[in-house]
Amino acid sequence: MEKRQEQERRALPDVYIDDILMSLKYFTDEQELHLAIIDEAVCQACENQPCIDFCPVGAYRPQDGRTVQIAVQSCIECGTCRVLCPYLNVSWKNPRGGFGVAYKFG
Amino acid sequence: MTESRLQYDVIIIGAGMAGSTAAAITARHGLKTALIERGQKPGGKNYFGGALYTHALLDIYPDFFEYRPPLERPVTESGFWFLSNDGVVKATVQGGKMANEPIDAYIALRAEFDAWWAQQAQQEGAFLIPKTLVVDVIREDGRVIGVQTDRPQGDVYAPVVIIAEGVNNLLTQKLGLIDHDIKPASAALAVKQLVSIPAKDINARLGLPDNEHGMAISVIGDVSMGMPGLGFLYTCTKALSLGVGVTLDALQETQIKPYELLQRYLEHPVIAPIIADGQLMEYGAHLIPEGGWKDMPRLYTDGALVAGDAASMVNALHWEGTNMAIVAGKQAALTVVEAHEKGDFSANTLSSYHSRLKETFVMKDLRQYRKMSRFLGTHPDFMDIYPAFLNDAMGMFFTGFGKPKRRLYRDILRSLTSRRPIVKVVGDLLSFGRAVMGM
Amino acid sequence: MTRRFWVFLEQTSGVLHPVAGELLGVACRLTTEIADELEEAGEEAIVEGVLVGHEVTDLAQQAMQFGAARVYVVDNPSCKHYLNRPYTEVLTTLVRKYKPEVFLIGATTLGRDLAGAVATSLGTGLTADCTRLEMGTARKSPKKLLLATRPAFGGNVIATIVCDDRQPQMATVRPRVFDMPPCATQVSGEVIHETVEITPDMLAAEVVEVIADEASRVDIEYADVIVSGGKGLGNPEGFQLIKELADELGGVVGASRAAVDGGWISYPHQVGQTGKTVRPKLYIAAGISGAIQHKVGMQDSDFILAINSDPNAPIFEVATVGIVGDLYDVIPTMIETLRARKGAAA
Amino acid sequence: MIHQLVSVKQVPDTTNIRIDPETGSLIRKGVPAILNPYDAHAVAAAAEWKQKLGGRITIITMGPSAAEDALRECIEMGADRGILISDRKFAGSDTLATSYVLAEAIRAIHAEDPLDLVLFGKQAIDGDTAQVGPGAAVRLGWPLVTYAVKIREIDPDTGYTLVERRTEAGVEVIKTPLPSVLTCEKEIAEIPYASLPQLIASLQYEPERWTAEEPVAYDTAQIGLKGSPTWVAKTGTPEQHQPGETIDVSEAGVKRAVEDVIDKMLANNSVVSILEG
Repeated sequence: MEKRQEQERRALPDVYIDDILMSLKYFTDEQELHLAIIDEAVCQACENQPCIDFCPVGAYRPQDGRTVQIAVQSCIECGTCRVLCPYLNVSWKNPRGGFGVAYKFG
Repeated sequence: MTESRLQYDVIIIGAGMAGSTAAAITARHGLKTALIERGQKPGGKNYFGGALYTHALLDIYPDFFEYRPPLERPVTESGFWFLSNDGVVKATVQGGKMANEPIDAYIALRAEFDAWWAQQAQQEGAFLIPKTLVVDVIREDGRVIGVQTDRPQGDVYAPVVIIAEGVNNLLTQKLGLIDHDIKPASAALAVKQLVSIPAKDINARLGLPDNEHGMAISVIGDVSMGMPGLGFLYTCTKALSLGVGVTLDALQETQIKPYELLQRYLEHPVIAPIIADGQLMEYGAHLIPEGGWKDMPRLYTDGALVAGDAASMVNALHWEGTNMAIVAGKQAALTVVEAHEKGDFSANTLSSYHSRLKETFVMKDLRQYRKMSRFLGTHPDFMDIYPAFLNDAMGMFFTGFGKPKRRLYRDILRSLTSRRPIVKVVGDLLSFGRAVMGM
Repeated sequence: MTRRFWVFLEQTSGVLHPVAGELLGVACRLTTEIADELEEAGEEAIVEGVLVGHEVTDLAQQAMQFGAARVYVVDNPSCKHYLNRPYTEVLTTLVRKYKPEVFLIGATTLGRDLAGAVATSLGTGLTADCTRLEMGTARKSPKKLLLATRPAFGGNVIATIVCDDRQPQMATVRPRVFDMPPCATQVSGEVIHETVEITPDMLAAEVVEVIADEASRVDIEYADVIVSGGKGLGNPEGFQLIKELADELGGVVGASRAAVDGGWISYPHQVGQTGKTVRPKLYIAAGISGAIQHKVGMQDSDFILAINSDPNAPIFEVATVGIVGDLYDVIPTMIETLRARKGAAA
Repeated sequence: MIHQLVSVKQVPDTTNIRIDPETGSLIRKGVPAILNPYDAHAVAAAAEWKQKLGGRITIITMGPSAAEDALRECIEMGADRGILISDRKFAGSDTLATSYVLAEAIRAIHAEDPLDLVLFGKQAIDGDTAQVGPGAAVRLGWPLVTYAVKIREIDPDTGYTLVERRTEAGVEVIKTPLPSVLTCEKEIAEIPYASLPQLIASLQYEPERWTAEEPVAYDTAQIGLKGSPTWVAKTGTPEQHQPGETIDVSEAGVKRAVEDVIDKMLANNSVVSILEG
């Protein structure tokens, strides 16, 4: 995409996503994780690690340099990571029935 | 195990707009209906702008408004706000056709509305099974004869299954109705904050006379930072829904964090005062299938039908999806009823779902707008240059006092051509027109 | 007539729980709030303590130092270790005999176990976990009543509760909610020994074993320095950094409910409405947004430092000083700086 | 075979409760009613022991009609019978009156089908009082074990149970005769994931309804407002503190911000007393 510089764009603000996530209700499944990285080595070799940016709840977090970790308990099951991971390295399924995000308003 | 197996006339997967509508209709026709929902309650997994369209609701329940549905405000003002980086040009409509009763659209919150919508299906006789995830279909001789859930002893049987599983259509894919997962170019990620603001402040800030008036606004320009996408603003009774949707491929490319994009929108000098002192009630995000026509799966197979987001039934330009889901849910249900009458659930019989849909606006619109998402993907400037120009132009026009008007017009034109050569402008307009008309 | 204000003197293994001192201080203040009524009616008010256990009479002296004018002691081998039924029996019997007007009990594990049982036995009202106590008028009561204020609904609401037609008016108060009163050196007071019969059927439940448990031993209520972490740590490992800072400051580790609910750290570390109330001299909140339910548990600390990358986080509303920034930058720098300064001083 | 009873409460989910800035009252919208989480774990514990020893689980709850959902959730976890004790006459009951209502119901159930164990959650998340369980135990005259974290053993033959409870000092192991009353922490048991037939049975379950007259004839002087010695004199929102100053790292730099803050801390008498003392 061609970037235009002539008009100064407002910068992106820093957002502390964890505080925003306090507004959400989750039923956390203590026994089963519905989301996982298939092969950690693939993430370590991934150049841009776009998941750290595109995940709308910031569930993908850099860990010790190049490792990526998933904070599964904050996942809202949108599916973006499954679609956008450049190496399709995410094992994605829905949480077990009743678990996961429970929107109060929607 | 000698326990009798769980047998229904029809299983519907997902208690969203399409699923609960289908369940209401099949149950109304006397079919033993199981409506399976993975959330704690229907609506618990759903997140949208947004507005519901009266025509579709009334089609299912002609006396809909008498049931006291949990709706927020009616949409009495609608249109576009074109944001530059520090200003706005508004083009909205109110009064006139917008004021005709019944009002065409109502703002709603899905957690509450979907729960209520599913309750109506239960009243019709459908059996709602919440907190249960369907993980696969059960097949016999290639025909779908039931579903497998994630619970122990979790198989449920029916000669026909309506899949209304939503945008992440994993079952639809498993069934082979579509041969690929969602593509980055044909889905948008929408993020939204619901911000609580006293009703009187909403009315004062947005110029609404009372709580019985509301706005549905598409926001174009600065909000998407040049990505193909839109912002939105909807007025609930005591809260505002503000969000941004951008296509996944753009998101991937720009490496912008969606929640930062949203926050930037909320901090826009035009938006910030509207939500001043508001309290965050809920944040959320959802994918919107925007592939439309070209990403539509096959809609039926032996013993199964697909409806709603799972079948990519969304018109991205007009923010339509819930109404398409309702119409499709109804048509799928009528197809199932017909199949039961015939006692035949083969793809051949179920194909009438497709022909029924073709008679509705759903297929007509999806076909007409089939080129729209491609257009926006290939014309990112549309979201950026024109809104900025519009702000510039209007700004110059209304501050150009004491300036020779000929120079003013020349400046305005220059403001456009400096952004984009005039030939390209004409080209943009033409291809936009073609995309809308479906040519 | 004498209006009696009672405090339950909780002790374990012959050690008086500090909350007993705090409540004696409160009871003394409450009696001063009815001074006008007393004068008018020619009555007196007296603060008294109730001590139950075995070979604990010595503790009565301590209670007097904190303001008890009289201490009732029930010394019985059956009461050596706390058990609900014998203790309930003892307190119920004494209350019936002396008819106190107000009865305060610490909202410790023991106190909460006991208070509900005693109040029910007596058929009187009990307000749990009060954060404010005062004597005042309510409804048509001719006399001032105990106005017991407590948070409800996760701290979002505070409610003032009264009990007007039954006595005693009972309340439990969590440790550290009130200040410890000054400790007098010269005291005069009276010890009254009481006997209450404990029958074998009251001892049907027995403690057969006590397992000292690391998780239970976290004593954050009386710590001078607490460094707490919340969801903003991003992961459970973040608590190692919190621990490092706490160690540097000679403090202990606390946590927000979100971090505890997430399973990142055990419940005894939890500060807030459903955890512990703390009033350390220094409280550092790192990566804690500051939900009301957390703030009610720590807002009375002497000095609160909040570290959070969101400038709008509600925790800043109660902070003495706030740092807006990434805690993973701030805390290591802080540890380093503290060490450097210590080195320079040495 | 044992007969266990769990007393549960339906509560607003307080984790996300908010106050209407205009009226100062609780906003109920978007605040779902849930089974009190501690009670849910108590039911789960009962279900575990029913699996081990066989028998029945009876659930009671006092509340409005909507509390039927809480009972269904208990049936889903493995309970056999759910009783909703509901009557306008109970409105306004405080913890004393509530413990009376529940204890009398438990007594009636016990008379018909003797109980071995009665479980409560340690407290309800809306009121956090932790008084009803102990109150009911006193009224029944049965031994009470609060803050139970584990049921080690239930022996219907000898008539005893071994229960671990958490205190500030550690874990106490209590041996107590049956029937006893336990109030439970969440650790007492994991919530089970019901089978589909069990879930469906719970969805179709119609709880029994008891009133203030039937089958237990309650003494009207002991229920509702009349039977409640405590009443709420006033409610309000917590006071706002005066916010202190904030230093922004992005402006001051980490080093400066930290130095500044440490200086401020050391300027504070009570902090300096511990840091240097």
